[in-house]
Parts: sequence; structure tokens; C-alpha cells
Amino acid sequence: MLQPPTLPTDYTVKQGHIKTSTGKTIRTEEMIINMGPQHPSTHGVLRLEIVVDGEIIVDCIPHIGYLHRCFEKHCEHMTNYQQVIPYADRMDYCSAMTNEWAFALAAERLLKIEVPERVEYIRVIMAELQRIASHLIAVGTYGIDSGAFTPFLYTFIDREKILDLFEMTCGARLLYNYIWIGGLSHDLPPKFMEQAKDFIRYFRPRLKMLNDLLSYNEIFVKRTANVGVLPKDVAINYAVSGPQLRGSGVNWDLRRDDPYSIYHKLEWEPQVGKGEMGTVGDCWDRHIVRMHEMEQCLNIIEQALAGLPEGNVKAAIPKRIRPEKDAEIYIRTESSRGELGFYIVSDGTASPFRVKARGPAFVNLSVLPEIAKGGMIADLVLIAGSIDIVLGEVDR
Amino acid sequence: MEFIQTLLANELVVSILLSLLPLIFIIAYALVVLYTEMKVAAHIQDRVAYMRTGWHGLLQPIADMLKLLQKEDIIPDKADKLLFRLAPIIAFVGTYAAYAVLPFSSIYIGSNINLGAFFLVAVGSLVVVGILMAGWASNNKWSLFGGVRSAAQMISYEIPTAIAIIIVVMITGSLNLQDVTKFQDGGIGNWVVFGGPLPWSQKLMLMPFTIITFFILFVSSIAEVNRTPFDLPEAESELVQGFNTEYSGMRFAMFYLSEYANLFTVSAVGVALFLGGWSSPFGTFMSGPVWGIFWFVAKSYVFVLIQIWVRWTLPRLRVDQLMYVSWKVLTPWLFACLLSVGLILVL
Amino acid sequence: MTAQEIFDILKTKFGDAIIETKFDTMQPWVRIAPNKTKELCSFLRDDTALQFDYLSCLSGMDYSNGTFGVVYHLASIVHKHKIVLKTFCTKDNLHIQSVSAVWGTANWHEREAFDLYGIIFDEHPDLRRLLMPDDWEGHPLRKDYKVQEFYHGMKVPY
Amino acid sequence: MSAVGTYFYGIFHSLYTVVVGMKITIEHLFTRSATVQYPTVKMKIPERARNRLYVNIDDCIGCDQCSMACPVDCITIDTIKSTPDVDLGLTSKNTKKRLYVPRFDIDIAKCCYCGLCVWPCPTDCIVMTDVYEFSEFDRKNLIYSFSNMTVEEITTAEERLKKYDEEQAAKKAAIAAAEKAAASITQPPQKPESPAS
Repeated sequence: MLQPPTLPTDYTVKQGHIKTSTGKTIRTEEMIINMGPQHPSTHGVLRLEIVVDGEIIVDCIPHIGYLHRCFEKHCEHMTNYQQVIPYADRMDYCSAMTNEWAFALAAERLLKIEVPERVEYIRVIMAELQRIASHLIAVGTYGIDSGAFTPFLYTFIDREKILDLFEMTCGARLLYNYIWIGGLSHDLPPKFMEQAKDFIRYFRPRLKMLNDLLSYNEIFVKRTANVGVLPKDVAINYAVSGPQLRGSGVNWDLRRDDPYSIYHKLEWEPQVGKGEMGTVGDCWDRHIVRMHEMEQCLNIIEQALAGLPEGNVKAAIPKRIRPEKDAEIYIRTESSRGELGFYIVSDGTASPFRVKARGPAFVNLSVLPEIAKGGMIADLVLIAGSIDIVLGEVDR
Repeated sequence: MEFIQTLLANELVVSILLSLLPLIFIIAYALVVLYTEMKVAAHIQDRVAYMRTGWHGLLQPIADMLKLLQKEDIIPDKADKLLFRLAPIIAFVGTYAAYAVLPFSSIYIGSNINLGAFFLVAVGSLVVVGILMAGWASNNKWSLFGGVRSAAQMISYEIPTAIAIIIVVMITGSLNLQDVTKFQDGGIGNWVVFGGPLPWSQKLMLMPFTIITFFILFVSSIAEVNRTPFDLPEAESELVQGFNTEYSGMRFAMFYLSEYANLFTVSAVGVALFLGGWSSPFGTFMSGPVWGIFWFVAKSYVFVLIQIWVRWTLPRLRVDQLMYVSWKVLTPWLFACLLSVGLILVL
Repeated sequence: MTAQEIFDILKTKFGDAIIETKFDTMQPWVRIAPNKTKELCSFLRDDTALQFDYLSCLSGMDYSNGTFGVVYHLASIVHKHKIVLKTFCTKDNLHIQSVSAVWGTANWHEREAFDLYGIIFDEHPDLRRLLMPDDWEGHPLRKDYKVQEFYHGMKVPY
Repeated sequence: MSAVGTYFYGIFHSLYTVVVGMKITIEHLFTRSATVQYPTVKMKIPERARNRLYVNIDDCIGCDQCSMACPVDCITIDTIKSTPDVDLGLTSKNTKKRLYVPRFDIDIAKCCYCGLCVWPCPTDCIVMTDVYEFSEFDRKNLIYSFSNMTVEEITTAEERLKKYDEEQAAKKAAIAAAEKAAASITQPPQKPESPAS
């Protein structure tokens, strides 16, 4: 066995002295606190080892892996590619649809399958609905992080409506196994169009309400503006993606910049943080980018529903999935949290030789120590919340 | 029988028994407020809350209390055991003692001392000691944060509270809460929040300042009872319940009780000082000692409802913003009010 | 810029460090020497014509015949082109130069590769296990990995 | 804005947004709740709901495809071949059953409700039902056995197969022997190869 190299992060606590007004000297010491794994605002089982000077954070060391479920090892042991999809669902359980799409897309490119156009449209509708659902969780839990409990419940009411749509389509509410390699498991049910349109009509005013209740609430703005500022260059250097990158003012959306599926046919605008309330790239920007993105998602869904062609959704599902030997591909898609990439290497057998999942939450989290320093504990909670991590994807 | 009679004749025994009355009131009131809070919170959030125990879950608070009473009393191994045990009691005593001077009605007041308002401010800060103790004794860093935050917060917000009380005292001319209430007796127009029973010219000039003062007292009273948006000591998303993280069962219940009792105290202070206390808003209509209790409790209850409503709407402030609000907003505005009210009264 | 052009630039600049290029795959890749990664990647990032400022993915690999490797998927936000770099090492000499000084994101990716494959990234600032516990035995994603019987008295194989 | 202006604007703007928020919440205080009283009131489950698995064992032909499709290996199927003299009947799709299924266990605790097992089934005998309330106190109770064969039936089937196999083996041996004999009769024994010249 290889010995791991020495561990450089054994943090030595700095000590100092303070003179009081009476002339006494008091010894001060930084304090190391464990935040998590069982902490309500680490959104799962993230452990943050924070070094604090009073309430000011001096250093923050994330420890992950508490929810490691060996996704990559499992993939290598599946009997076929199709079986990976339920596992991919469980990576980012708040946004399962985009996960399975990413994997299916990678496998399709590997097998050189073209899917029917109807499938593409339905996938886009589903992925955008999922993005709204995922952002609703992000926004709602962000409300909780900031101390407002009520928006969380409101977002969950809206999310339920999306989950109803999903359940109606594929029978599952959270982990769908809906997007298959080469197609879909079910066609849309007859009432879907109507209900989806109802949802869009219902959801627009709700978004405004959420904005009034939370986003533009002065206390919330004061809590999040100018907090956890992630500058553009650091964001790119850390390969941050999704709403977090756009919140930092980088106009980068894989749906437009590395287009897949039918996104190039639809009209929409990536939302970018403008520093409306403070600095570009602060927590409020990341939050408002999510809020605006939901509106864009509604636009995309409307267009996709309008242009939905007829066709068979299972036409291209292959009987045997066996890519060429040594074929490999890295596909990146824009999931709810950012760039979700799958690197698949095939050895010509029915099961993949290697699957690497590049989770957006994993990469986005790695920038946390950079932006958390200098803030307060209360800020750290909000910074971690604004990254919108899902530990299932961080640990895979 | 005779023994009981002699016992009841004993002044000490009677006063002990009488002093138990507020305790019963606190517990009953806490249960009612608990129920209200849960129901209002739930309906604000489009839920329904308790529905199973009793009609619409009316018995649930009692069940909750019984559950807390019979839970195991866990004391952490590394805790400072004496302080740990003492803390909830001190916190509770702090709130309980305040009930001594609350004028429930024109005849029922625990102790009609001349320094009533002053006593309230003094005794109210005892809660800080209890909470700080709890935070320290738990030997938990998060609890310590909660305790220290609580101390800083309560001490900062004592100042606006005290100044607001001073303003009322300037208008009414007494520190005795019973006198303050009597001063406002005789209808809604005589309440201090609307300038008190003064000549119209003075009243109109005073009104903006008294309203501001009342509002500021309301804000700082929310902060004093550690409720959202000022719930930093508990802050479940940051400090995981702060100072009472390590408490369970009976001791936790005492903190809980003291929190709700405190909620009533601050509302009652606001009511007694600004909203006419036990006096009926309709002058002589529906007034009297028994109606007095009704009015006093009802007015405080409205106060509590508003606090609940605020709690389930707003996010939480950060420590520095909390201090900002206290020192840079509330206190200077109150000083301005103090000055203006003084000038108006002198004129 | 196409992969061909990028690889040509790299070849003229680095010569020997470019071991092999392959174009007939779905995504063309270039194999580089394991001890030159940092230098080469800094060039890729800083050169104005290339500007690969975005490290999409860094994956450890076990090619099951004693060869290990790391695959870098680079992208450029400015120029919107991507390339794939590969570097190989053998089981007896699992050393690859770290690129975490070039891209911050490589830090955690490399820690993950170290954790799951045991590839040692030289000059890495903080090479600890990432997903597995610090005292876990073996590197689970290797093809010949055998799970340990007990971990702190807990039975491991389920 | 000047510092003083910002100060006053900040205070009044905060109050304004707080009032806006409180207006929203008080409106919700008087709207209908979005939740239902679960055990007494139940949400309608759509037709396609994927919940507990059910196997119609009469239709099962023991092809093992569901078990192979399962990503978590929660289905265990044992089969015994039937002998030609036994007729196991037809499935509802009029295919002939050729295998006994003495064991068809689904460990529903492991099941991930992905529905992958439903699609490959040639006789549509494994389906996902809309039953979602099946919690148990003991995990063993979550292993559902769908096979309806008794122990005796299994043993007789096994014995019959054994016997049949033996018979077949004997027959085969006899045929082989007969062939050999026939071969030895029709063809003269091979001559030893002539030594290389």
C-alpha cells in the first residue's frame, strides 16, 4: 500500500494577546469549530472545519465523503449502460432529470445514436422543469439559511406541482429513470400539455411573490450583498459553473456555448449577476441569478411545448448497448448546478470501463475556502447556501 | 381544618400562594401562545399544524409539555454541572420576577412598588445571566457563541428599552406601573401612544414621537426575547439552537417557558406603558377590575400575535447589523424623541 | 482553433514533452510527459491564442495493465475550444506533476484521483484523501482493488 | 446619495420591504392550506405510479430477464426445467411455460423503484403497482416471495427432472453406443497409419 504523503493541513492555532483598559493582558486563541456533518445548514453531511477568531472566519477546511456511494465503481460493475441511469439519478437527487440526461447523452454520443426530435423536445421540457424544481429548493433552503422559514414552504408547494407533472409522466417523483439511452421510458401523458401550461401560468406570479418576500427584503439583501464575493477570475480558475459562475458576471452557459439537444433553436438569455445590490459575484447575485433563471426556464418550456413534434419516443433505444473498444467521450451539460460532465471510457464490453462524473456541486464547493475567509459564521452559512451544494453529487 | 385555617391566616403562606398565581398563569399562557404560534406559523406557510390531539390539536401543547417533563434529563459529561443545572432556573427566575410588578388589573398587582418600570428593566437583564451561564456551562462551542451573542444583544437592546421607558415616565410622571396605567385610563385617546391625556396642542405635538417610541420599544422588545429577526442566540441555521443545544427535558422546558413568559412580559410592558394597560379602550364601558385583566391580557396577546407574524416573515440579521440597528438606529432616534418630548413637555 | 492546430503549437513549443497525438477518436487527445504537465498547462492557460482557463474535468484512470493515467479536459471560456490531455505513468512510479497551481479546481480533482487511484501528484499543496477516510487502506477505483476485511472493527464487505 | 440620505433611505426602505413581506404572509394566513391530512386523506396517485412490485407468478416463464435488468440485484429467481410429459400451461399471452419457478424473491428493501425490470418481461407479469404503504418492523418481512410452489412440488419437480435427465442421459448413452456400434459395423476398423515412407 502506498503511504499517503504528510498532511500539511494540521492547523496550528494562532495565539495572541489583548491589553484591556485596566492594563491586564488577556491571552487570546483562535478556536477550531466543527460545522457538520450534522449541522442544519450544511445541506447534508458536509463537514466544515472552521478556524474562527471570535466570529470571524480565519480558515475553512471542507471535509467531504460522508455520502460517498461509490458511483464510479458501481458503474464499472453494472451489466449494461442502461443500469447506470438509476445510479446517476441518485447523484444529484434534487435534479435527477438533468443527471440522467447527461449520462444518456454521453452514452448516445458514444454509440453514435441520433434520437428523434420529439425526444429532444420532451427532454428539454423535463430538464427545464427540473431546473425550476431544483432552483426552488435552492432558493427555499437559502431562505432557511438566512432565517426566513416561510419561503421554503412556499417553494415546496410550487415544487410539488412540478413533481406532480413528473409523476404523471413517469411514475416517480424524485428519481425518475425517465431519460433512457436513445429515448424515454414513457411518452407524455395526454393531460401533460394542459397541466404544464397551467403551471407556467400559475408560477409567474409566484416568482414575483418570492422575490418580494425574500429577494428584495432589505434584511435579506443586507445579509447577502457584498458577502462571499467570488471574483470572475477566481471563479474561472476554480472551474466554477452554473448559476455560481454566472453570478460572478461570466456570461457562460453550456446550453448556449457548447450546445446540445435543441437549445440553439429556442430563444432565451443566460442570466448574469450584475452586482445590483453590492459587488458582482456576491451571494445576492447568485441568488437572484437563480430567481431569474427560473423565469427563463418558463420561457424555454413554453417554446418547447409549442413546438413539440409528433413521433415515437422509443425509436432509437438500442437493443444491445456495446460501444466500440477504446471509445471514450467527455460530454458536458448544463445541469441545475452547472457543468455536469460524464467521461465514459469503453472497453468494448457491455459495461463501461470507466465513468467519471464531474459534478458541478463538487467543483463549486471547492471554491468555498477561498471565499469564506474573513466572513462571519453567519456569512459562512449563507455562502455555503448560495453555492447550492447537493452532497449526493459532491461525494457521489 | 384548624391547621389549614391558621395556615391560611399566615401572611407568608398566603403571599406564597398568591405568588403561585402568576406561575399558573405563565404556564397556561405559554401553552396558549405555543398553540397560537404553531397554528399561525402553519397557516402563514399554507399548512395546518396539529390536527390530531383534540379538536384541531388543542391538546397538543399539553402533550408536548408532558413529553418534556418526562424526558431524560441529560447533562453532558464535560459540562460544568452546577452552572448547567442552575442556568435554566436563573433564566426563569428572571422572567418570573418581572411578573411581580405587572399591573394585571386595577386591584391585582403583585407588588405595587414605586420603581416598577425600573424593576422590570433590572430584573429582565437577569435572563442574560442565565443564558450566558447556559452557554458557558454546556461546554459546547456553539452554545458558547449563543450565550455570548445573547449577552451582547440583550445588553445593547436594554438601552433603547430603558430610554423608551424614560420617555413614558417623563409623560406620565411616575415609575409606578399602576400609576402609569391609571394615568391613561379613560379611553383609547388617553393612551400614551397617542400622546396621553394632555391638552390637545401638546398631544398633537407629542403623538409622532410617542408613536415612534412605541414602535422602537416594540422592535427592541422582539430583540430582547430573541425572536426572529433578532434570534441570533438561537439561530437554528447557524448555531443549532445556540445556548440550549445541550439541554433536554425539564431544563429545556424551563428555557422554553421562560422564553414564552418573557414574550408576555415584554408585550405587557408595552401595553402597560403605551396602550393603557388594563384600562378599557372605550372609556368606562367594559371597565372594572375583572375586565381589566381581560383587557390587559388581550392587548398583550395582540402584541404577541404581531411578534409571531413578524417572526414567520423575516430573515435573520447578522451580528454586526444587529448592533447597527441598536446603536445607530434605535438609540439615536430615541434620544431625539427624548429630547423632543422633554421640550414639548416643558413648553 | 482546431485540435490539430493546438497540438501543432504544443509540439513546436515543447517537442519531447508531447509523446503522442491521436485524432481518429471522437475527441482528439494528446499525450504529454507526466513531469511536464505544470509547465505545459501554464502555457496553455496563459497563451493568449489558446487561453485554456477552464479545467473542465480531471480524471484518474487505471488501464488495468499496470498503467495509470490522468486525463485532463480543458476548455476555454474566451475562445470556446476544448482539448483533451492525457498523461500516463506506471504502477511502480505513480508520480505526476500537479497542476493545482495552474487551476485551483485541480486541487480537489487531484486529491480525488490520489484517493481513488493512488496517483501521487508532486508539488500538490494538500494531498490528502478526499472521499475515503484518511486511514482507509487501498485505492478503491483500481481494477485490482480488494476491499479490506475490517475497518476499525466494522466489517467492510457487505 | 449622501451618507445621511443613505441612512434615512435605508431605514425607510427596510421598513417598506418588511411591510411588503408581512403583507404577503398575512394573505397566506387566510388561504387554503396546501397539505392534506395524510393517513385519512390521500393524494390521488397517477396511473403510471411506480411503487411496490408485484409479480403475477402464473404468467411467469422464469426467463430471468427482470433479474438481469435490475441494477441493484434485488430479484432472485431459481428455475427448474420441466419434463416434456408435464404441461405447465400457457401464460396469458399464449406462450408455453417450460420452467418451474420454485423461487421468485424480491427484496423490496433493496428495490430502487427504477422500473427497469418491468420493460424486458415478455409476458408482462412483473408490474409496479400503486401500493406505497408497506413498511414493516422486521426487515426480513420485506423479502417478498412470489412463487406459489410448495416444498413437495419442488422436490417432485426436481426428482422428475433428475429422473428425466438420467433417462435422457441413458438414452443418449444408448444412442451413442448404438451409433458407435453401428459405426463399427459399417466402417471397417481404421487401419493403422502407414509409416512414413
